[in-house]
Amino acid sequence: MEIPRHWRLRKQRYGLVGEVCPHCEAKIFPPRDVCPDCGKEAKTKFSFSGQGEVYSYTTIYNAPSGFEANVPYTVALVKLEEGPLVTAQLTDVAEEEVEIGMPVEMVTRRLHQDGDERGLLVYGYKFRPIGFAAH
Amino acid sequence: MEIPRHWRLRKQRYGLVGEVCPHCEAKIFPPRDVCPDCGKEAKTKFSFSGQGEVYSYTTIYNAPSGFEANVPYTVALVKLEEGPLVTAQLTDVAEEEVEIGMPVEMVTRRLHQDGDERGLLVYGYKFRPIGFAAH
Amino acid sequence: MNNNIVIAGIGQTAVGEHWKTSLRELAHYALEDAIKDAGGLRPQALFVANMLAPNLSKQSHLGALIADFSGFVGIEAVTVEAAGASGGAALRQGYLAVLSGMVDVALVVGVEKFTDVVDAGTETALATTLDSDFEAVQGVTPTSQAALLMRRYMHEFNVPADGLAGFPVTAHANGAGNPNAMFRRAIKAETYARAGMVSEPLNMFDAAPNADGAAAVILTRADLLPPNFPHPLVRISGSASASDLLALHDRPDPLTFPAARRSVETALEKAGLTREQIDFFEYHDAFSIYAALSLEAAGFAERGRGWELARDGVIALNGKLPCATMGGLKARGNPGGATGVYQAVEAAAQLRGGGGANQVAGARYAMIQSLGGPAATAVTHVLERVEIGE
Amino acid sequence: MNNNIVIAGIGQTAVGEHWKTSLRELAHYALEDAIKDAGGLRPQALFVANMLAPNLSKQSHLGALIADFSGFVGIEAVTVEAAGASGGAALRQGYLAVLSGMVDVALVVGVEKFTDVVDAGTETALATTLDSDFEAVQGVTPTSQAALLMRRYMHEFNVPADGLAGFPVTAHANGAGNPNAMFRRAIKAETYARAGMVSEPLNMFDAAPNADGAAAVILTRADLLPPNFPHPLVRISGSASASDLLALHDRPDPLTFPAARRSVETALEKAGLTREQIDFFEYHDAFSIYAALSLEAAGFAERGRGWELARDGVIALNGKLPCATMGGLKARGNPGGATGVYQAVEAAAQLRGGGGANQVAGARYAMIQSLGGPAATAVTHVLERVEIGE
Ligand SMILES: [Zn+2]
Ligand SMILES: [Zn+2]
Repeated sequence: MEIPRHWRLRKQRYGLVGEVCPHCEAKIFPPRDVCPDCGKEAKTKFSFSGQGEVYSYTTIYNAPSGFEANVPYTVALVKLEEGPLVTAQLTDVAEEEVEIGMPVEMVTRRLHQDGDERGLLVYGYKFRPIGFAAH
Repeated sequence: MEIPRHWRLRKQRYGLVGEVCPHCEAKIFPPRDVCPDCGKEAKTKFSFSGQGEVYSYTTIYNAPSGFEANVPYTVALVKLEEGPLVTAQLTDVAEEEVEIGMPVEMVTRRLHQDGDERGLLVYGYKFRPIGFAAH
Repeated sequence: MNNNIVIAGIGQTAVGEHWKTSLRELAHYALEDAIKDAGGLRPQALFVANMLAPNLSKQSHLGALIADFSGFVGIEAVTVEAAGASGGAALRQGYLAVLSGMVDVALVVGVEKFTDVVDAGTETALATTLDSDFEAVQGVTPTSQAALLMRRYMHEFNVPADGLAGFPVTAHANGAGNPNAMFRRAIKAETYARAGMVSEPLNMFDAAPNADGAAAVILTRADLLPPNFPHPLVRISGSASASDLLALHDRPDPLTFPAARRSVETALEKAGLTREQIDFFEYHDAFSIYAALSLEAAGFAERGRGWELARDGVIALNGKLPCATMGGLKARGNPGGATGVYQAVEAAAQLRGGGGANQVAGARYAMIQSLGGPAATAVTHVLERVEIGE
Repeated sequence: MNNNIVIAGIGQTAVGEHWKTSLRELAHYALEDAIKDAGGLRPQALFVANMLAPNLSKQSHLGALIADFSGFVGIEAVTVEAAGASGGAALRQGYLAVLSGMVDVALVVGVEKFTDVVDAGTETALATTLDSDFEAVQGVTPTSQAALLMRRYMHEFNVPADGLAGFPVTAHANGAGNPNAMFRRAIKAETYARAGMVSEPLNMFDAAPNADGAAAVILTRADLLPPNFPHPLVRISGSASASDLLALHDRPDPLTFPAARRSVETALEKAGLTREQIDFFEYHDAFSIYAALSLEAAGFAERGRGWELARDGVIALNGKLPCATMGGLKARGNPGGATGVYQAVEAAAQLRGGGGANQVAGARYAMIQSLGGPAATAVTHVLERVEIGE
């Protein structure tokens, strides 16, 4: 079981907490302590709004273990309004309704089950179309 | 699940089927097609008697997954009467009764469970003291 | 002459589902062939290219395993891993080892064994090559990553629905002439248009099949070979490796492959060649979209126009820049970490004039490129036929 | 001067249970230290030593991951794996790369992250380093393999029950002086005699603790360094790697380590030294019995008598051949594939005169050895303090 790994990442996973570069103001997600834009140290916490739009998307039918129960599920690259792209599942929407440029917002959902039936449930961010009611 | 791997090895696992080198008569187990003694091709099948003696042994308390249910279990290097050493679990004997040089013979038993509860049961050779009744 | 590192022997197994053959056996068959082809040269060092055995076969420590099983007990042996670029990376390690003067004869073996597991195991293992904490945790897989890139590419550059068809059509046409290919039947563009979706818009012909296989090359210095060596020599004229941001979402522009571009530029520079001198290009077409992006990164096409080279027949065997000449990953099959070594074997065969039905006429310079993920790692080699007297 | 490959920078994290720190962060901390120590030299190539991340952290493709996360996007980057010898093997690949002339500055990072999993996951991952088909399938683990060797060794050579106590006692004594060690308290021989069994006759002091850690070295050619370089230089004078039959049961005599012997002989020969000139030896004491067998393989003791060197104080800091001078794997901790890089860092520190409380007086030549399993892989390096004017 992988409790330690998921516990360590809980802040980023639950709240889209990244960093802002104190030197060039780049917004950074996932956090990496080194600014990808200017190469300087960037450890200042920054909470993203969770608003963005779909940069690209697709649907997965052959899933890794832990995700079999979700099949089919739609994943996307979402462009956050603060700049960064993020990889995430889409939720509360059918694939045929998704399109590039569609506005989306972050929600916290169950991502997958770690390991076998006894496994840990891993929660984290997904995105849903703005204006859609949760199921 | 790993059905193909275990299926492929069933002959060696169930019957201690190895090879004899047609050039220098070395007996080879596990089979490897190249004679470790003379370096020539050795593909002639050879069935080992399954008789041998304990070269060394120890007991495992921290097991890999699939073996947790067996803990504690005793493993040994067994010197087969035809020459090769083989790595195997001992069965039908308590660790404190084992000693280096003890005569043993091969039996077929369940080795472990592959993966989770739904997993494949893997059978193969173990060794037990000669003269001991099976439990 | 000390910098004259050559491929002195090549070997491979057919690519496919080798249910009855273990990982160690596959590697052994390929390396046995390569050593025989090299006139029996014995290696002092083994570089194993592998991507997934620790997960798929619960087996790491492949260096010792394969040296042992193949009868080379005692030689130096390590595994080199860089996801799908493992093959190219191991080839480069072998090259550097011989170039260093510390190793006279290096054996590079690429091996991958997919069929040791069934069900979700394959996708689980493949997902380890992504950013585990921020990509794989979302259930993303290499195939869906390629689909994400493909959709965005088609959107940005107004590519028609069957715009990438030329890549698999070319690959399958060439696979027909390769006895070691997994798929040996040509397909038509109409077949592509009707194909089932894997991860929309990526269909079953846009993804190379993961399969079992092993390939091997023997590297040495040309001056160590006997004068009557049995076949033409192929020199490694350029070698370069580069990396990129691992996660797709971290890249400023996901639709470019800067690591591929950089490794091509360096490899050409080391070889003292321009890209126009390259006679054929073995790109890493794990997915059709990667072929398009690789052609653009290498400078063979402008941004957003790589797919036109397939549409227009430029990459066909009789085109200006033949690609995937033995079927590429798509038709020969994609044996993971072994793939880059297959490329070296195939390119060397072509440069020797041993391309059979698929011979690229008069080929002198080949470029081969091995990618890990969407070019998070890119390893490029330039190979050259050595003319007599050189 | 071109063959003058030196360790220009060293870095490490403390070894222990770094629950809050990820694999990529650990690697980053160590390499940041090494680069700073090297006066800011920027690497062109990254060699990552790692044994188990594909299983323990579901993460492969560490080259790109670490280059990316540490701000070296674009550089050449690969993972080198040879089980427990991954660290030594990556050091050697970095050395060969610089020696080849194709890389001016190489960064070698060893990193291992054990605490990403709990329960049986660790043993499952460790078992992949054995012969999966014929050893691991029986439930055998690296620890039980060592116990099998230890029992047979004690039987054949009439070693008393606490005969190997000297190895952990020495290691813990030295760990007390190493601020990065996991265990920093000396132990007594009586403590050893009373210790709980792990796998009889192997007790808890006979097995080094698996733990998290990262270490890094910067390699370059001495002639590329500025004349006012901030600290003494350490040269790699000898480097060698060898393999053995992977499965213990396949070996004609399991109680010898021929790969270790062979790599020591070659490394000494390359360095132009005899074993008597070695001032201290960082052996791979993953288990006490491996320390004994390594001393015998290296020629420091006769067959069956390696344990006497520990009993008699020969391996103590003030002995004739100090070993495990910063605590060894036993007290510093055993961060898997990173271990061989820790050895390089510690030996370089000693040779620079930076051994602190554990300084080996007047040390000029060090031998370090990295083992994969029971020396199925053995990588040995000889390091040398470079005297002014040399
Ligand atoms: Zn910045
Ligand atoms: Zn023979």
